Amino acid sequence: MSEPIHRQLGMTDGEYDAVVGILEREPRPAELAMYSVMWSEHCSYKSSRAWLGRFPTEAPWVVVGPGENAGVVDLGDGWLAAFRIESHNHPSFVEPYQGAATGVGGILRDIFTMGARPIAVWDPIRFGSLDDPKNRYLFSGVVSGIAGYGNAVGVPTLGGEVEFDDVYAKNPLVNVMALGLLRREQLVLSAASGVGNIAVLLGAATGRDGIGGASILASASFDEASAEKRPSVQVGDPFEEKKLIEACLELYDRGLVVGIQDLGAAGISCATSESAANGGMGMDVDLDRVHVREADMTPGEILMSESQERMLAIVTPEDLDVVLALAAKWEIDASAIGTVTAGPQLKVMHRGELVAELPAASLSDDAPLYHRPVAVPEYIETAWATEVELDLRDVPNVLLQLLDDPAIGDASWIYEQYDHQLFLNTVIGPGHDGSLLRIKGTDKGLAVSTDGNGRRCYLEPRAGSARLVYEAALNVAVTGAKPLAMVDNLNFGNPEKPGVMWQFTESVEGMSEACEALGIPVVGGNVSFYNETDGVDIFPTPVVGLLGLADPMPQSPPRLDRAEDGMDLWLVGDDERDGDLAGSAVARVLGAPHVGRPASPDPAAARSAVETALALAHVAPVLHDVGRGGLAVAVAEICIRSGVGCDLMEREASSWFEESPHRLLVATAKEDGPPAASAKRIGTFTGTNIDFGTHGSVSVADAASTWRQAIPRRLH
Amino acid sequence: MKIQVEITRRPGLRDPEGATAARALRDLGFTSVSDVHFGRSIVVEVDGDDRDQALTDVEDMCRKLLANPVLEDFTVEVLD
Amino acid sequence: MKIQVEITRRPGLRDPEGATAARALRDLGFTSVSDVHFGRSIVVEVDGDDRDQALTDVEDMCRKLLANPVLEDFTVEVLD
Amino acid sequence: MRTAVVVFPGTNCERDVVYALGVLGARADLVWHRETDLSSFAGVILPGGFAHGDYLRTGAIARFSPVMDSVKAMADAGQPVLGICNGFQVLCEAGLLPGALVANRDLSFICRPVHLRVESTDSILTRSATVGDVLEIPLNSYEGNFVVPEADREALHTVLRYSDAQGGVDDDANPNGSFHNIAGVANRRGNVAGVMPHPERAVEDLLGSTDGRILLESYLASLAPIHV
Ligand SMILES: Nc1ncnc2c1ncn2[C@@H]1O[C@H](COP(=O)(O)OP(=O)(O)O)[C@@H](O)[C@H]1O
Ligand SMILES: [Mg+2]
Repeated sequence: MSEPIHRQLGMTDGEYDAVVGILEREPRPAELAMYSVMWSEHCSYKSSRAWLGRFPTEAPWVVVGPGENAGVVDLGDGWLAAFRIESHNHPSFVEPYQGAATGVGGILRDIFTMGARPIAVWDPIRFGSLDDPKNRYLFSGVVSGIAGYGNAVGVPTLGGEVEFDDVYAKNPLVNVMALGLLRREQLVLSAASGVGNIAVLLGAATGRDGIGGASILASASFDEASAEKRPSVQVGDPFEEKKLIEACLELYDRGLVVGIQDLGAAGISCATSESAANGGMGMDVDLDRVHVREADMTPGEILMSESQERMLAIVTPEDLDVVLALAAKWEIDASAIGTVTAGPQLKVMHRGELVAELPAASLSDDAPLYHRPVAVPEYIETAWATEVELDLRDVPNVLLQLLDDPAIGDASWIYEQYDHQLFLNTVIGPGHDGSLLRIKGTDKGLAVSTDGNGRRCYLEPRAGSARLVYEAALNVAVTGAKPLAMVDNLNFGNPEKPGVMWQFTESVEGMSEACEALGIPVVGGNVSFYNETDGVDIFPTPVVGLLGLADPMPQSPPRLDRAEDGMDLWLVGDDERDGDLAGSAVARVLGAPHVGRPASPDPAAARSAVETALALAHVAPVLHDVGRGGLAVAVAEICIRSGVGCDLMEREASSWFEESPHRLLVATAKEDGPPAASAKRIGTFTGTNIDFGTHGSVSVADAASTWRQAIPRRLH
Repeated sequence: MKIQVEITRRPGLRDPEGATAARALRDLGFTSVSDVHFGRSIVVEVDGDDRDQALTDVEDMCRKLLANPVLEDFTVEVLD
Repeated sequence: MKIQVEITRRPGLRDPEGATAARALRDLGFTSVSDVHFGRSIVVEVDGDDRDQALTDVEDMCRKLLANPVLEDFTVEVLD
Repeated sequence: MRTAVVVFPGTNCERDVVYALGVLGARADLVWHRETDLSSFAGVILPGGFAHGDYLRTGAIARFSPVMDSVKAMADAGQPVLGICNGFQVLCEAGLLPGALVANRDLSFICRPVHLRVESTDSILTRSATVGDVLEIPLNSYEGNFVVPEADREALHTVLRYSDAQGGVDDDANPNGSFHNIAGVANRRGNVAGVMPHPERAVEDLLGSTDGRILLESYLASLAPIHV
């Protein structure tokens, strides 16, 4: 009764027939394994590829767009930045520490593969409610995994995001973004070229780690049976990665590599076929040369192993000895495992036997492409027809409930576990809007913000996704950085469901429109489908990672802790909108039904908010975008961080919590007057209370202790 | 009563710490070292004198907290 | 040959892992737990079959590298 | 008068130390751990990071690196030897400083600024400071919890302790459980010192604090032969 092997490997009958068509024969076992993983959703993007072309990807400053290991943009004066975002959702559910740790390791390899030194990481993460011990275990495990790997490998983690919602309980989202810096002449690409050049495998020994992991973990839905897949957990070794980073950077410095590729999903089979195909070449690979951890591995296991911390460098035969000596100096293993051929075949030998011979390019270029059916899901009609009803009259009390929310409360329990200062670049670290790094030896600064909001995107994927781009843009703009380029991580449910595909296509459309409105190219991304458990899909959760350039960087960039007694508080941006409670934090925290239709953002207002922020970042002591929890939370964040109260002007209770987009809070000295023509004064910093006039008041001390305890009190 | 718990990494999983220690030992001149495996050993002191109960309890502690079932195997025994 | 090394923290020196585990176990309902001590157990594989030589070597490895004399005590034994 | 900044595999703060010394106008060179000759250097710094992955025990493998014989020779000759964070751990493992550093009391990594009170100025780390000075310096470690056996306690030369902003030293001001709130120690002679927080992370206003300068300046001032 056993299923045919291709189906056990997650391949459809049609995909199998396509393989037979390419090879003009039945595939050998190792070949079938290679196609099954390379044609998995995770590696081939077969359900999403048709839509990703919608993203705007061009701008004069884009050096490398989507398709390579990381996007690369020009910062001027010979400096380039490489960045990328990845998900490690399913592995983190199976083993939170190692899942998150290997996620960090993987994204860093994408960066130094490009020739860049990785200089920072961000970690947007999502879990089920902290009321459940299992979720607490996953959350603290993921945070220690990111800390354990990131700190030891020596790359600081400068920020991220965290959300809690039971839709993520059995399917946490662990996304990691990394940024690297390089000089223009250091840029390297993956393409193998030059017949006779040698493929050198660098780094950790190949073991039986995560074999088939990519296809099994990333492409199949989770159910109780997933427990059986546990032995395929991969263990990360940050020490090996640190040595690998230094060795590779020295190889580039000395001009010793022709091309280089990291080993990720599908290990050696993916790295060899991709580098050969990208160079329009072929490759002969000898598996007996691979340094392995266990003696009796089968050729399929060696080819498919996902052991971490490995790279495949293409070098000339003349340089081979120097390359091996350099690897020895850094105390990493290296073996010459292949030779570049004119192609187009990838030929793999093991103990004198041919175990695979296939057109290198067919693994990627001939991968299936699906135009999956798209349909508006049923929940949308009811959700859109229903208004959000909330009693928000007790403003101080509602504010305290928001500050006690672990997604809004102080995140320092997370980020104090991360080294966020290494390299001495961190001008604004975690705990503010965007992070800001200086580039030493220049006047420039780089800013990054990561943003996601699954609840809003569920109710309105197009508007919700567009808003992420606008929010991220404002978060970097308040540091003085102009939005430059974006990466995205599209975390969605099962694409075989038309409703999920609708969420997906709407989301891509929304992000694309917003990127066009702000002139932001998308230079890379990642799609994670099949985030469902027992048939229930997660919220559509796109996460954007935006890079901005401050040139020059403000001398003294705005911070949340610089408000002082006597300063005025101003609001910039449209304050009279409706429909901004749908999908809001206050609706979630007060337990309202998850309904309503979030209003669409306004591209013109978004542009003007970004421009205002950019100008004010050079003069205002405090500049803060209004995000989760609306105005009340944004004001409280300033008061808590600055240790000063605020006398606020009268306004309608609900308007303290609505999450209308494109708004900024600015603090200025009294004598400075309005910071912008459209600014409206809404209060004055003074005393020890956040005073909402007739709505009541709350002391800064109470607000602060509630906010500080939001995460810790749930863990201990 | 003292119960000794021995926790070892599941076979086949990578042990970077062991590999690093093996390399260091060979560098120090212990060239006969072929491999090193790292484990943890934990002594749990419990009140009471029902040995079987204590063993069952400690096994339960291992499953719930002390060992990571995804990565590790464990054994327990009563120390005299 | 496999040699088992057991490394324990010297009495009187703080053991934060053990203290935290004891607290966590009691929180989990294992109220009979009075104390927990964390140690390390290391298996060293060495070539050759002179047991005495192997034991002497591994003791030497412990003194030099595997254990910290300021903090730790160790025992070694040959595994079958 | 150059400083050697030792790089073990896994060290990661080496460039930061060189940069910070540069901000103070001093020159430092990176030295790979397999070097054996430090005779051209007036002092040596073992920077922070994760030498050998911190596997086995933090600092344990690093102390056998070829460079360590020269480090010991410099220590014996009275030249300044400074260990920061992981470097402090290595000096303890090497027996150049007493005690050891174990996991933080709460078993989590701590990255945040802490206050330190200067306890003694008889060291290369504190000679330019004044007893009672309170400095704000970033801490960044998992194994920063200083322990010392009974027998070594009497002879301990404490130079810095964790305190509150006013210089009060108590349990609340102890971030990691260190014995006696100890954040930095020196040998008797004062020429070998170890400090857990990172002075090199506090030399520029742009990054939040310049309180680390006085510690690095003390080190630099010690580069001339010291007289005890
Ligand atoms: N998982 C995390 N890792 C590191 N820092 C985090 C994490 N979650 C939140 N933070 C930090 O806490 C601060 C507040 O986060 P958030 O409320 O998401 O900011 P915003 O609403 O401005 O986007 C940010 O500076 C962020 O970097
Ligand atoms: Mg913000």
